Amino acid sequence: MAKISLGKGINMGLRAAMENDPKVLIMGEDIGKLGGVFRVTEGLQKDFGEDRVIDTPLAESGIIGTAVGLALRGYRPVCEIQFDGFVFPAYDQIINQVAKMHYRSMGKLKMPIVIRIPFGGGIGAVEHHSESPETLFAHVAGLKVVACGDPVDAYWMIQQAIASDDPVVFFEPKRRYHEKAELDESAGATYPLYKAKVVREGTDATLFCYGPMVKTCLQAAEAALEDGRNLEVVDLRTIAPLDLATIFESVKKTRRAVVVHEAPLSLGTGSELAARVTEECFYHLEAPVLRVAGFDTPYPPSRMEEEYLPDLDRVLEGVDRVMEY
Amino acid sequence: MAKISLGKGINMGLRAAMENDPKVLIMGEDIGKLGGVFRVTEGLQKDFGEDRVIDTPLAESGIIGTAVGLALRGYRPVCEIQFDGFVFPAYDQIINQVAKMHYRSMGKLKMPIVIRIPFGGGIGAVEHHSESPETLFAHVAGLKVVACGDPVDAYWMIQQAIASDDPVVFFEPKRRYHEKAELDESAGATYPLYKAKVVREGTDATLFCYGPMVKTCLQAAEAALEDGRNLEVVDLRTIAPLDLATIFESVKKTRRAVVVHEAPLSLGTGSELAARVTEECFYHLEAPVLRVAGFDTPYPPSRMEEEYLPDLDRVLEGVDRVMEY
Amino acid sequence: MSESVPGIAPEVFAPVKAPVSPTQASEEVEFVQLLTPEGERVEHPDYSFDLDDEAVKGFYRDMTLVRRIDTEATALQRQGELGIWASLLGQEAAQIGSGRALNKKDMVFPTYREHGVAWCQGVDPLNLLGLFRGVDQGAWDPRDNNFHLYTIVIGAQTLHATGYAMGQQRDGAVGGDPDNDTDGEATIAYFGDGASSQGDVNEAFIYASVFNAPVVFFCQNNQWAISEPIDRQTRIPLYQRAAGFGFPGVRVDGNDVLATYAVTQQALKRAREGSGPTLVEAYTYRMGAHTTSDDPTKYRLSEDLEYWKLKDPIERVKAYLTRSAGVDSDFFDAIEAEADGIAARLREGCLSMPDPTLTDFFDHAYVEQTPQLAEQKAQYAAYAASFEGEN
Amino acid sequence: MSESVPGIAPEVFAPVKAPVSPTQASEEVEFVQLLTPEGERVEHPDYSFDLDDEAVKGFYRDMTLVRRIDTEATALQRQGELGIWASLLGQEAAQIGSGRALNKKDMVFPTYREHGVAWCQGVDPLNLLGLFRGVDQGAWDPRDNNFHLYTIVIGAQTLHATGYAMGQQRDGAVGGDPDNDTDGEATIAYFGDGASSQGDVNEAFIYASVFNAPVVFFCQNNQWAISEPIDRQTRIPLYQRAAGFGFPGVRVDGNDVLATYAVTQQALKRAREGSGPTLVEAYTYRMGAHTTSDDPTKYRLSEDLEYWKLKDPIERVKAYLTRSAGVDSDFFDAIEAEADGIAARLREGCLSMPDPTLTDFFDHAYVEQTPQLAEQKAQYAAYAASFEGEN
Ligand SMILES: Cc1ncc(C[n+]2csc(CCOP(=O)(O)OP(=O)(O)O)c2C)c(N)n1
Ligand SMILES: Cc1ncc(C[n+]2csc(CCOP(=O)(O)OP(=O)(O)O)c2C)c(N)n1
Ligand SMILES: [Mg+2]
Ligand SMILES: [Mg+2]
Repeated sequence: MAKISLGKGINMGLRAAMENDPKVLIMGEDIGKLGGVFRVTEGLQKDFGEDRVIDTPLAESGIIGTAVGLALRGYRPVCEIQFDGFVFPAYDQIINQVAKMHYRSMGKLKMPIVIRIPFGGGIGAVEHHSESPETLFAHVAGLKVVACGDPVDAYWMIQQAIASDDPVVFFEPKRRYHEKAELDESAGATYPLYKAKVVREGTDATLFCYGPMVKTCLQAAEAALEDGRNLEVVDLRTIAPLDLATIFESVKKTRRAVVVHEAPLSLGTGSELAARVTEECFYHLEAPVLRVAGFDTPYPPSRMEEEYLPDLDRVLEGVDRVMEY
Repeated sequence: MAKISLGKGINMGLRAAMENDPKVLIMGEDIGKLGGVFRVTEGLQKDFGEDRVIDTPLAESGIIGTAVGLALRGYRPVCEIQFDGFVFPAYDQIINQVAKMHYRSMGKLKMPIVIRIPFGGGIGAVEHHSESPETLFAHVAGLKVVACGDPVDAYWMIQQAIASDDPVVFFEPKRRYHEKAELDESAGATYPLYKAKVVREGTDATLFCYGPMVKTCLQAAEAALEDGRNLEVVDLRTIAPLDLATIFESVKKTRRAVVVHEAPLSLGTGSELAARVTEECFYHLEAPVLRVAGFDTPYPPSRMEEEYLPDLDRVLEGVDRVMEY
Repeated sequence: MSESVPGIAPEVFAPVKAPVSPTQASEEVEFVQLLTPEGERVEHPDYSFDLDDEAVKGFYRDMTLVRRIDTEATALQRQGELGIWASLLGQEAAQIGSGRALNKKDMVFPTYREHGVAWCQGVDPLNLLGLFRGVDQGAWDPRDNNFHLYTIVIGAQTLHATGYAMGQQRDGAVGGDPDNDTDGEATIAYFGDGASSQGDVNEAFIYASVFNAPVVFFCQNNQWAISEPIDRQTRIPLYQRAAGFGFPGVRVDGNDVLATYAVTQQALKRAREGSGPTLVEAYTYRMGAHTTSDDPTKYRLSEDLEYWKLKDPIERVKAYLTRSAGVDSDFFDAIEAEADGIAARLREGCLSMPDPTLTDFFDHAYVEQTPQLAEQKAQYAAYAASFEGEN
Repeated sequence: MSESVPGIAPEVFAPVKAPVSPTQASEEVEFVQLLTPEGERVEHPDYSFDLDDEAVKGFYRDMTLVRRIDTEATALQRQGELGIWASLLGQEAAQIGSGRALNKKDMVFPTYREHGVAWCQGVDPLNLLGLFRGVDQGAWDPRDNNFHLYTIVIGAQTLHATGYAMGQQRDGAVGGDPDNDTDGEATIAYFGDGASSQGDVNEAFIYASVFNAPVVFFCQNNQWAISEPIDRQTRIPLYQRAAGFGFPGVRVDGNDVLATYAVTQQALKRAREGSGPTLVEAYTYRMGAHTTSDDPTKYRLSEDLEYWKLKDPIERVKAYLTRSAGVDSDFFDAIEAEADGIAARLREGCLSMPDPTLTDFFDHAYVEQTPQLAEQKAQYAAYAASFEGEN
């Protein structure tokens, strides 16, 4: 069993998918010789050639728009968007074409497209490089939206996303690309793609999180032990659809919930989760579902990002509030 | 006092704004001789000339991108997007440029741009012509998002939006363009833009709505009287920011709330409103905030839109659920 | 197609000028014409029409039938049976000429107006009505006829076409195999003059050029994008746009079915052989309203229409067939009768289209239904059922 | 600028070929050059350099100082003082030549690499560091120096520039007033070769052309978009793109400050006079990495770099000044000393930049703060205060 980084997990997952299915293509800016700005596609063009690992012109609408055509021709394109802030030129193609094709064709046409987006902050980057735009996809019917939080999930989830016949927006927590974990490739993908995972069992309250915040929440849960609090941590993994069964089960057990994400508070994942949980678990809740999230401003210059991003302290402060409500 | 339609209200509001401030420009597709596909800009090019009422090339990113430049030059562009589904080619310019300019310049640059979007369904149109994309703007820090629900608001709100130094996404309920009401132009804009309005006082539950659903909810409230229910109806008017003060006040009074919108349920305006209300009014609520919304599918072909859209019956069914919870 | 500078469009067309309406300001530009408005055959140095009069008769039939289909659909809209209709009136030659140049394996990406191309591809005209009636968003299976769904978002389909063509390349389907008498495959993207301003269309030009994709960009310049005249989109002839992207552009008389056929055929051949994209600008005129919702009297003068009536794409073929090919009235009468039959069938089919059921549509959003949506469907079905028997 | 066909770019450049790196496949294309890599003045039929040697000395000083600023910033990044830096190394002539052609009232829309143009506009170099250090997103007021904030989203600023130019038109600021000796105003948009593929840039071409906006599109073709060579963006020379949109395009030796000045000046003049847009392609080379985060050894060969070193934009001016203008070492020494001073000031200023406070930034999201955000600010301030004195 090898210890691999999250970035390497994606890389190996892409490789496996390409080996298993000659229809899998990857496309994006700088993904060839350079191996992508995060080196996630390193070595793939060398091994699979320029026709399957396509360095595209610098035009994101073109990436997704041609991917639609390739998908209609029977290919399974995996599109890399270089940074979260640069997906918007492609937004029309994603919202109006990719998301709607299956519906408007009444099921005749499939869009097995994966849109990989390194997302979130914490890497000291300049503007547009630290966004968390998941709501802008999760609200859109026809898309599925997932985020991986650790290297093992990264490896399996990317393969499952590629195998999915629905279009998947695949968020990768860029500041966790170098986090490492043991991967047992022979294990097979036993955990379903569209299912949340209890990554830490607890009794007093549940922290819901995904992507980069999984590590933060696990750390917060450890720290909370000092205050005598035993927190459950649920890695949502799938943002659209939310895995409500797992979510409700946890809340019914702990009766208190805090949702944690980097994305701005208003209309973030936490708002839908809070609304659903309240509807379903109204009489189980000891306190309203609270949210620890990015503020409702644009992402700040990086010298302030540590303050902007939910960290262990802010998560614990949220826990305090939900416990003392 | 004249009776005017909602469309005419916008038209007169635009005219008034252009008369009051020579820096106000309007731009968009077919807004000149044709007066826009909904005739909302009728007569304006004739009176203000082609330099102030600009028929643009058929390119929405270009409309908003050049509006940014015009705003930087001191103009106040009002951009018409022909239909809700066609705003997405301009999404990058809206999200990354319009929304962020004030923040990234640390307050030095203003973007007094209004983006007018006829939104919602119910007019029997083909695909992409009946969308309710308000979440996709309301989640974005830096934008303000409002919707008018009646002709009088239309007239005043468009002028207030143009006068606002923040960028405003201005949603117009296209299926209400022909609704009429008395307008007293001499009254002045007494009601603030970013404030919700109790359009019907009630005691048993509150219906929160905006745009096209205001009329529907008022009708539902009338009908509910038959069941002995006295519903309050709040026209949100501002979706971002939500006017929480008015919202909380109403919920604390009625203790039950239903949010109604055409936009898909998940991550719709209702989810944020529900999350906020639950956080603030937890001990006041007799039932969770319920939502009556569009379904989480793309908008259907128009022969099914009556079933897809929340109507009087679906609103009343939501009221039943919230009362009987 | 002869090229003076590699990758730059030829400027060597016959000296036939594209017509300019009395009220239009733009300059006259040459275009490829093989049949004059009066129905006379003319020759062109670079393009020739290599089919016989039987084929011309076929084109006549095609154009007449699609015009009748179009007229019937407009009537159905007037009577409230369709919500809206986008008429192809005046663009029959552009669509039939290009549509008939397609091979069986070529793929088409249309806008919402390509009823004539749909006809060429064998799409049942009745299927075209669903979108406009509001019962579906295109009921045909694009794979059955190599004719994609109508795309309404202006220009988006040009990228789809380019991607599809890149798929043809990757499948090894480009470049003929002379031993097996195969031609290779190509893709054709239809779009309008207005669409040429969209970023997507220009990105499609770039992708197609950079990847040398086998795609023909077929622009029907019908002079209008709703109310906006062509000078809102460009200040030079549109076909010249291609040169700046490194592939040839050519303007053809879009009301001349022979020329449109010849020019499109050559462009498709180039694509199938692996020589990359071509932009064809079919210079034509939108004789009707933009759609049945539009009122063109607000923005254009009737004298333009009168002027363009003289260039009618069907009349000139009829004149040619009558005068030069000895075709007699039996032929024309038979086609009229055929058109009557098709129109009647269309009307009947439209009126008897079953109304769709929203419950079914819950299953179309995803291949793998989500639990939430399954629940919404169930709740909605129960809710809808509660009204049953009510009236 | 002479034009053979109205609206079509002239093809009448002097027969000087743009250099092609040993490993590049693209064909040689002519460009405008007035000073050879060896420092010899040459003439061009359409463009002439009308300033004296004092001006050339000024250009030399500008280029040397901005190169030093750039080197210092790179060093600051290496030492962890900046998060990232985008070097202009190799592009000094393109930026100074074009920047010095600007009039006081002209407006600039830069990318993230236009440090040389910022210098020409009088932006304090220290202010350029904030974005890269992560303390702000551009601290200068664009109105003070007619130099907009750096734009990172590729191509977006070309539309802003076009809109701004449309504003200049509407203000009546276009078209000189000879009586008052005014020149009119123009706008210049900088962008890269990679950016040319974005829909936005092509839409900007369309808007500028259709509205005849006084904007110069200044493309620094430095041959690379991060790791992607120019052939990923176009298969013909980029300047030819303009012709398809109906305005002139010209390729200039971007390592020749005199030619860049002359060509940009003429393009700006055209714009100011009301003759509309021009595309200037400054053919140059990105001598450094894309940014300090990049590793170009992964995708390009060192021999390319060696080849381009011989075309250095500063060396050739030095050679000219020394050999042909009789400038002696005192001049060069003085500039070195000046550069030392600027670099020292930059370093010191960078190290002493105050760290920003998040609390302040809550107020920047809106002109009129929202109640929610005011509350978030207050809560955050209280929360932050609770940690004070903790360590
Ligand atoms: C992105 C987008 N913007 C606006 C519209 C609304 N719209 C529909 S058709 C049309 C004009 C299209 O003109 P053109 O491309 O010339 O095609 P034509 O209708 O003339 O065939 C417009 C503006 C749209 N469908 N998509
Ligand atoms: C819309 C968008 N997509 C991707 C990026 C990431 N990116 C930053 S610079 C760059 C390459 C730009 O190349 P070019 O336009 O040639 O400018 P240069 O950096 O060479 O000056 C890329 C892909 C971006 N900033 N914006
Ligand atoms: Mg048209
Ligand atoms: Mg470059």
